[in-house]
Amino acid sequence: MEAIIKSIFPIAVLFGAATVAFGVVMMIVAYTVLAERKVLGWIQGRIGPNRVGPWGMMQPFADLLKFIFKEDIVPDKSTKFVYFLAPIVAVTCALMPMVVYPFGPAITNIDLSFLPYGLGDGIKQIPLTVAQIDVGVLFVLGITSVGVYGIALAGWSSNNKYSLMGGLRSSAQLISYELAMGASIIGVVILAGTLDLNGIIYAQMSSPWYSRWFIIPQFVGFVVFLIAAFAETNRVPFDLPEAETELVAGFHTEYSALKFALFFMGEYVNMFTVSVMCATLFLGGWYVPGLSHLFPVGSLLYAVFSVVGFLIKISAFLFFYIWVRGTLPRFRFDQLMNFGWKFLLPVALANVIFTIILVYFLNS
Amino acid sequence: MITSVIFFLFAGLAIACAISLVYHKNPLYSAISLVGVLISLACIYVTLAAPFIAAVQILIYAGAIMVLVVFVIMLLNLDEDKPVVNRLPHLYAIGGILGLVLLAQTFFIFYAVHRAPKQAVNTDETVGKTLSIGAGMYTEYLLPVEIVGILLLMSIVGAVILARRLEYPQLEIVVDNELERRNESEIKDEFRIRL
Amino acid sequence: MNTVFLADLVNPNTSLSAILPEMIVAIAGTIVMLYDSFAPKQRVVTGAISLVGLLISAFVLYTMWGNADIPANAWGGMIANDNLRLSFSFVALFVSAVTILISTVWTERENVPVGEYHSLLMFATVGMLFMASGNDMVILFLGLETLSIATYVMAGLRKSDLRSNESAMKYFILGSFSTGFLLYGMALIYGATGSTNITEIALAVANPNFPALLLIGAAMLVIGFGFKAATVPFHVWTPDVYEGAPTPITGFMAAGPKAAAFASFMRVFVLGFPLVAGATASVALHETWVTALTVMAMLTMTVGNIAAIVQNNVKRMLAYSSIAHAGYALVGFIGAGVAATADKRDAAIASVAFYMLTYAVTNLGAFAIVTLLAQKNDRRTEFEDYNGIGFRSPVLSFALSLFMLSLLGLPLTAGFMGKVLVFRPALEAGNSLLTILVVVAVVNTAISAYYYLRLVVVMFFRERTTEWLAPRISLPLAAALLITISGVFYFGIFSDRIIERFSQSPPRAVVKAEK
Amino acid sequence: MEPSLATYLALSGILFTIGATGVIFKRNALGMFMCIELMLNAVNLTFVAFSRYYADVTGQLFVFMVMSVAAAEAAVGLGIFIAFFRNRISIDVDDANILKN
Repeated sequence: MEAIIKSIFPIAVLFGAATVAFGVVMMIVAYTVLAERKVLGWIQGRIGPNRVGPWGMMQPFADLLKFIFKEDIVPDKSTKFVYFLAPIVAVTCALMPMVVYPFGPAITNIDLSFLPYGLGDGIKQIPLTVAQIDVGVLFVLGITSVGVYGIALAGWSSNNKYSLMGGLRSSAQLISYELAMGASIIGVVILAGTLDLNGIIYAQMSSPWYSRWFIIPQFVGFVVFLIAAFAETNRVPFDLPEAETELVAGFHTEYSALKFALFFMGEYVNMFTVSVMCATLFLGGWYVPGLSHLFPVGSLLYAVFSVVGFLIKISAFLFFYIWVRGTLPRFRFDQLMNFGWKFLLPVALANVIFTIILVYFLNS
Repeated sequence: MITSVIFFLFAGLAIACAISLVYHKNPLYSAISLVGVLISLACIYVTLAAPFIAAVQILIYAGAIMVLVVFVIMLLNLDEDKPVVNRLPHLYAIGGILGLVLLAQTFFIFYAVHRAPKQAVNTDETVGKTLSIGAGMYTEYLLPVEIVGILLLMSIVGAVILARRLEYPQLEIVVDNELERRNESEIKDEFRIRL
Repeated sequence: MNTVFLADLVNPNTSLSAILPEMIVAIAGTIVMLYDSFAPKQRVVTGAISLVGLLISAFVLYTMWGNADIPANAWGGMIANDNLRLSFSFVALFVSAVTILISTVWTERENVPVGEYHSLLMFATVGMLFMASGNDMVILFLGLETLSIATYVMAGLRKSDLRSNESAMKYFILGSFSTGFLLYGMALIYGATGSTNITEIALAVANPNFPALLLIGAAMLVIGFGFKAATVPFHVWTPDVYEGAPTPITGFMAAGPKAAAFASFMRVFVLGFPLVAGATASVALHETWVTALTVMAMLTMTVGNIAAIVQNNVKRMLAYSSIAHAGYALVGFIGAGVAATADKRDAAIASVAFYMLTYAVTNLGAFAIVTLLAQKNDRRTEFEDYNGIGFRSPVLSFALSLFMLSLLGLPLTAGFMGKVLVFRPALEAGNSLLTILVVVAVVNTAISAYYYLRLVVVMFFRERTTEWLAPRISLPLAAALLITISGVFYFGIFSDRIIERFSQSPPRAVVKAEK
Repeated sequence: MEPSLATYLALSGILFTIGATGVIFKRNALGMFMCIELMLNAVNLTFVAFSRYYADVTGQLFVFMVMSVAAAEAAVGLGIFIAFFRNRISIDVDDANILKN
């Protein structure tokens, strides 16, 4: 019995951590949707949803119920298997990066001796990350790039020319902007010397004051990343795959009910992911300057306030997304491609070269 | 224990996906199967303590190369393969023989390596981490990296030349030649749209 | 020690002088590409830049022959600097330069993207140079891929022509297929010996970790290199691809990539899998590969020659002839493998390089004329198109006859000396199997007389049925013809000068690669 | 049973076999291309397995080179397929029959 518990314990902890992370992310995402509708309402001089619950706070759950109970329509001539696969791929790929989000600093001054069978022995700290892996940045980039399949396959399998066009456009767009996005991150990686997301945060903490947050030495990289992030998440002004005026609703025209909800959810989780990345790479992640003077590093309160700081940074980005959606018009497709290849990518590459030169001179 | 579970799970998945890749006539299904193989292999690389290669496998193979393939399949809107008309039957024989030989060879390799005197498997955990790969790439493998640079530059040029549309006069000639050769007028409209 | 990234970075020996020829060609290719993007379709300028780049590179290569300053462990032992590298690099540069001259006709006649074509040709040359100079399997692989990918594109350059498309597609699929085998071979060799460096592999074959994997890996490598060098039974792609590709490119493919493939092939097998007396694994490996290649050489010659007889298309005939010539070159290769001393081995390697040079000069000359006669869209390449042109275009037909005679191996021509030199090391070995091989080769030469002379007969003794417009010989093509014709005689008569230089290795102190 | 070097090599060999056979059985050029990619992946697995066995990073660096080359090959290969398709509306290799076999 003891042996079994001992062998299962680490896996159980991992699952528990993943579940907690999932819950937190889902709640944030649900309220992002609500916030979007509210903020857009205010920008347009409306009130926004206000019927379900106080100030419309229960609206996300009402939406969810609606999605679940709606009729699920499957087009006759669709390629069934792929049609079902596409939303699953989209949402899985959106959720996967969650395991490497650096939610907060590790809690080190803990005592786990109360656990039975000596399960707490040898555990020195509780990291607030599900899995701390050596190649976190690459992992996130890789998984999000696999997410393209969800959209491309959805467009293809619907057997609808608007969906196909939407899928094609979206694949082209994602492939193009992934390059600029990757190139904009390289500057940060060079400064930090690691691909580990927590490592990047620690690198920012230990930097001299003028590069305490990498947004200062990497401002160009930050701007490029932000723009590319809009394109990667199919948000206005880069929401061509679902341009209503041209393509009905793009790749998910033929999707309804829960399958549509999965796409919808995937999109918002992706938004959350890029916000996390942005905050981690350029704004110091969970690192709040001066916090270590208030609480000892490694204590529970330090961790809690760090997490709060991190969430505030993420919320700022999420708000920025909504703000942009409310105010900017949409690009044309050729403008979008030209912008990505002829402006964004060269700028990102120039930034990489500039960073290399900077690092060389700073270290010699 | 966990390693072997992961390994055998994904090894099975990889083989199943590989067979499905060959079995399916629809190129898109083949592509999806190949993505399955690639992701399973990435997980297997993790069991081999090569996280960097695993991440790059997903990033380059699954995220770039296969997206390109899927993109082309969608762009050309390829249907299922037509039923076999003029396939040379001896190719099946060649394929079968080649498969058997390679399979025998696989067993032979397994046997040979299995029987070899056990050398302790090296468990240097730093090999395979980003740092060791980066250090290797900028010291030992500096020249190969440079050559890969030339190679990629050249392939961009090549791909652009090949995939660029034909200019108009040439295009007309191509269409006429093909129509004459095929002698099928009903495909004419389709042909012009596709071009 | 680099403190920035907390890693012990040992500075590699980045000896630029060791890869100067490659660098010059790569830079020339890049200049061509950049120039073309700002001033498109300047075929004279881009051609001239490419030629100048090749010439400078050849000059640098020439100075490297006697130069002992180049470190043996340059780039971590990845670059070799021996007679194999230098002589085959020379062949590669020669082939590219002549190809540029020949293709002027074609680029003028047709609407090809000429700047891109020249830069691709230059990058293909870089690939060939690395295939000759690489002393590590990764360099050989990358060189081969650089060459192959450039050649795939060049084969498909005439986009409006279905034959060109088809040729490119077949070449691409079969080429990548063979690359898969080649790579598997490399992986198994790496597994068996624990290294990808040829020098280290040569040290490790005496006592490999997994002897069985060494054998399988070598077999896979034979498949991979055999495809690229177009040896039977891995030759199936050759006729189709050669026929469909634009004619100057076909000439290039028959001469350049084949020579480069032989360079890598020999580097891995002759230098990487030597005979270490007394070591069981090494002896078994050596015996196996020598026997296998002997059989392959016999098959290659015979199949190539017999299939060439029944062809009615000149390009296809030359394709099969190139297969047969790969067989002859294999004889010298095997001779190098069984050579008793290092000097004899170097001489045998030099003879193969020389053979590739003579084949290149003859073959390129023949393709120059075929290009010229093919007219627009590469249409006229059948034997019938050559009927009775003999006395109407005497310069072209006499030159073509000369090249045919040289391919056949008539004394005084380059082809004769090439054959003599390449057969000699195999005869000297005193091995009965190799003697049989040489006999087969000689018989094959006799067979090949039929189809080479047939073209001559067709040109001079048949009546012309359709009207004949003698093509105009442009200046670059005249230069190419001059070079190839004089080359045929020069290599035929003064072969000892070339062979002496080719067998001369730059003095080297330590061979062991620094790891 | 812990997976050993031999197990990894066996998996790689099986994948290589499936890929190589697939190239011959497939009629569609894109399908053939995908089978070739499968072969390259099998080779990569061999390299990584040996790299682990020898604790030598060379194998993994080689894999990285193979991946880059595969990307370049994919770009050019798809360009060739598109060029062929524009002329034939098909990428069946059996339709590639202008050149006599």
